[in-house]
Amino acid sequence: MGSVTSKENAEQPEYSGPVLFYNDTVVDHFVNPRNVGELTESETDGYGLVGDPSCGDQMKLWISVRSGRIEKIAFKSYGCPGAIATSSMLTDLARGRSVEDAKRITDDDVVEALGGIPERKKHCSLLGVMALQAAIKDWEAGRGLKKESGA
Amino acid sequence: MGSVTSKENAEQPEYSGPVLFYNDTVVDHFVNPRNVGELTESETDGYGLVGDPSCGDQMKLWISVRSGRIEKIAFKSYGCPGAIATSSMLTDLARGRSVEDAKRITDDDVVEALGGIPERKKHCSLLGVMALQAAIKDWEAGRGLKKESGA
Amino acid sequence: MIYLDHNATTPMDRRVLGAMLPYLENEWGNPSSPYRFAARARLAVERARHKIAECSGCRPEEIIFTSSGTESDNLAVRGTAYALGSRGRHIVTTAIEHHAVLNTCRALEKDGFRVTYLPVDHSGAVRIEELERSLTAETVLVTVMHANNETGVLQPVREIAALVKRRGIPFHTDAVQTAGKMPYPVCGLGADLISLSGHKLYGPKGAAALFVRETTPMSPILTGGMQEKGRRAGTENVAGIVGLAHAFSLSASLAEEEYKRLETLRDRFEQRVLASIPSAKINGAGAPRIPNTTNISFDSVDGESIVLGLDLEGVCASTGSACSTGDPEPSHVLLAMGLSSKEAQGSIRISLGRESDEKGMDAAFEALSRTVVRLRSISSV
Amino acid sequence: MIYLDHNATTPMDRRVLGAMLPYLENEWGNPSSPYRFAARARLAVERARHKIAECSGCRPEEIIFTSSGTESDNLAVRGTAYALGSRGRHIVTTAIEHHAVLNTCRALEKDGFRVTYLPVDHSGAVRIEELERSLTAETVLVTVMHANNETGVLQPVREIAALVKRRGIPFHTDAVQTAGKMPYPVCGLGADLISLSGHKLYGPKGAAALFVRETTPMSPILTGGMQEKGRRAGTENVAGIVGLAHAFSLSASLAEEEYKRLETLRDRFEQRVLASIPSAKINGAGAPRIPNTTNISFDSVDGESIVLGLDLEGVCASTGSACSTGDPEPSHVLLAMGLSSKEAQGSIRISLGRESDEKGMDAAFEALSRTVVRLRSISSV
Ligand SMILES: Cc1ncc(COP(=O)(O)O)c(C=O)c1O
Ligand SMILES: Cc1ncc(COP(=O)(O)O)c(C=O)c1O
Repeated sequence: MGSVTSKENAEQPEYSGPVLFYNDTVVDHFVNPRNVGELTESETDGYGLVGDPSCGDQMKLWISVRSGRIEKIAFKSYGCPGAIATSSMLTDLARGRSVEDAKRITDDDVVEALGGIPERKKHCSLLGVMALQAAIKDWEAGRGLKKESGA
Repeated sequence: MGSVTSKENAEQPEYSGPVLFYNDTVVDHFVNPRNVGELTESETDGYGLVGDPSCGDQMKLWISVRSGRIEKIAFKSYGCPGAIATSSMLTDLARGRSVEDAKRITDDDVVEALGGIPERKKHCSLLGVMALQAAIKDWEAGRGLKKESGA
Repeated sequence: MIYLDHNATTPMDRRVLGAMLPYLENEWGNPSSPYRFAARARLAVERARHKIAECSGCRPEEIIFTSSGTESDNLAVRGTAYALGSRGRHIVTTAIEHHAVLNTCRALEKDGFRVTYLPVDHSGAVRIEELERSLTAETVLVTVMHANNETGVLQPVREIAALVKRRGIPFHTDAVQTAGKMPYPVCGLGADLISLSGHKLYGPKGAAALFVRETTPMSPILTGGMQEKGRRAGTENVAGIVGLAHAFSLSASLAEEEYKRLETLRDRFEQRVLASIPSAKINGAGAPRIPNTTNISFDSVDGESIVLGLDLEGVCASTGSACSTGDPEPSHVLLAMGLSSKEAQGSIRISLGRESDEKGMDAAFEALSRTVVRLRSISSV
Repeated sequence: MIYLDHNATTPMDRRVLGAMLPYLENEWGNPSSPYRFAARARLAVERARHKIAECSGCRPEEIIFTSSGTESDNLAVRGTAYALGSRGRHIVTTAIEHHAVLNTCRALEKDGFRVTYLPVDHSGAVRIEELERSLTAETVLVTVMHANNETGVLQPVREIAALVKRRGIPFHTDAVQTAGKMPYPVCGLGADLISLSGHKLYGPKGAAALFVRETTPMSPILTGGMQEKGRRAGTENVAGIVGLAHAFSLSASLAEEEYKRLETLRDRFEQRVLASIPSAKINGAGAPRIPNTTNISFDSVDGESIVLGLDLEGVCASTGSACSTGDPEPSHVLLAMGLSSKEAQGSIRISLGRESDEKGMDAAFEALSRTVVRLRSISSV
């Protein structure tokens, strides 16, 4: 079930070309995406919706913020394996972090955490980051703020 | 030492495409040309020289005529295997024939007698025929006639 | 492994490798060399040409060897366009051609040719009346594929050939997906130029052919030595050519039987999918299709994700044509059939072949079911 | 059989076939397909690219796989001409190029390009000053072969590269006869485009490569899928590519040793010929040559007849380039060197290779001697 790149590279380590295929980590996040699902209305402090199914991918992301920290995070994703795996990894990177920290997560961070992703799939990693930014903005712009101040 | 065409065709007789290579008969006439050499001045009743070395082939042909019949024939040839083999076969066809008969030998006769020759070599078969025609003309035009009448 | 991507490539038949080996091991002469050792290689090439002509229903002189279906398509389209460019500069093709034809037509547009890309109906077939209307006095080539590689939909090639013949316009058909699959010889279709490719019919990669009717004008696209009578220069891939011919004749001899067998397997598979996967839709089901191909759309899941899901369960399938995999664009074929971009993106192609059997198809169906259910559960749409 | 026509083609190294077999038997996936089985084929292609880049002294992205040396030459010449045609329409080449370059230039003349065919001196080499004088502001390509296939004469490619680089003109060299033969990596020569061919270096027919510097503009000549990053469409000949890379790296590792060994054998053969066959003349002896080639003229006998005579004694040699065998014209290379048509017609090429040894060369010499004597005895001139 391992991806081809890593398996083959292990057998014939002399090859050091560009990343051509999904590696084991990416495949793992595709098969077992972390934090997949939705938060309930009451749990949700910020919500982001990015992408467009007719353009190939879409992502919904929910965050629950406590004391400026992302306590819960959940996503649903429509798209290619790269989109699903980067979405999953993004949520893993963001969970438990302060909102300020989470804001600084870049697409490169996601790709690096996955151990690389094929060149032509790099744009997928933007989806998760954008969804998180949107959810944080949503939280900052009111809903979240209101709830936090009301708490 | 047999030619490829015939050997291969014997092995796999289903192939019936164009003649691609020299056949056994052609190769035999190339290796053991018949009537090669020159006639002496006194033997010679007709002489033909055709072709041009700078164009790729040349042939010299001598005939000795007795009672309107080609008694002796000899040739020398410069050129490709097709030129040598067709020259040789031409002399074989002409030897012993009446001059009138020999005049009617065509390049197709030569090719047929050889059992075929590659398409791109067909023009070679003209060389022998032309040399023979030239030698006959030479005989007719005087040298031969003179000698015959003087006999 | 359950391999269900035979439209991308096929395993090489062991007998084909057997036929090739002598030319990789001992008979390595250059077919153009002037000695008997090399003449054996020449004879092998000419025998292969004969064999292919026999299976295609044409004369050996009308077969040109190339290196791929793509090169055959390029030679057919560029070759006739260049040869006839002074007579007219209009080409008619369809919106659903393989990229080998489509991108070649686009390249010719830059050279000053006008190209009509005919639409197809919802079932994926071009309409003959529409084709007829598109023809002008300037038209120098009509190129319409025989069966589409993504949907398997057969185009009305016989009718087009008859129509175009009356007008004296050369007609090319890309038969890469039908050569060796149909129970009749491809040249019977009446086209003037026909492409086929070795690796699609259990032969080697790197060997392909183009049929060109003797009276059809065509300029070479590879110039150099006088190989292929000046129509395609370059030292011949002797072993590949021998393999191509052997593979083609084996395929042709099996075609009738395989046609029926695969149709049964494919139809049963489609019925199970339609019966148990909600909102699954067969693309091109409304038209005559080659029997080994099915193209299925699923709602709210991405085709590439389904393909990876299947791969992880040991099933090889694809999202469309292999050469555009990685292309983030949805299939031009499905879009031309009127699918939305999202529907097109949610499609996969399953293409059966000689090793396909009921057991494998059942396993593939189970894997597909599981994968679609799982992806739907995490989908945002 | 004593095979002495290695410039026409070479036997495939057994180790090369060994490297290819897995890709003919089990790893038959389409490198562009999106599952792990096919990814192994992709990886094999990319590893081959890496290996070739290493042996050539360039980066893997600069290697494009093609189907023959001829296709590499066509891609280099047509590709740059088309890409730069709007900047200028003048091409500089030589009168002694292989037909793959020569006939391609002639074809481009019909497309409105002006071509300068540089002469060569009596030794068969182009003069750098003459080349310099031929360059104009319109020149968009200079193409000069590395070693001539008929005489083995090396052209001043390094000097040309330096000269042309200063002017910013792309420079192509056809290294089909030197790749894997020279004791240095071909890219060190400084050319922007370099052709090489598998079957000339103990690899398979049907696989070849073109090096293209990343900054050199080039249009594809085969369009279709996105293989080779859009620079050469068509499903890859995976086994062929693997074989090409393996063959090239084996050749490169043997090159230094073979260079010396063949030079000794060749020189000794030439000395015997000159010493004992009256009026024999070595063509190109006045210039640096690759060590495996000798081209000899004999008076009053025809080259083709010598070649058949040799063949009948079990020796394979040729009259010139294999792809023009059957061409009744005398060699354009020898004519360009100033030989008369008759001298050119009386010439043969002997090209040595890995299996050549002293015993074989001695036997070949004896056969040659006998043949020439016999043909002279029946010659009319
Ligand atoms: C319909 C069609 N045409 C052309 C091609 C190209 O053939 P090849 O892969 O041999 O280049 C293919 C295969 O990809 C095809 O399916
Ligand atoms: C110098 C040169 N260039 C190009 C070619 C053509 O290569 P290929 O035979 O692979 O088409 C050859 C061989 O015939 C050659 O010797």
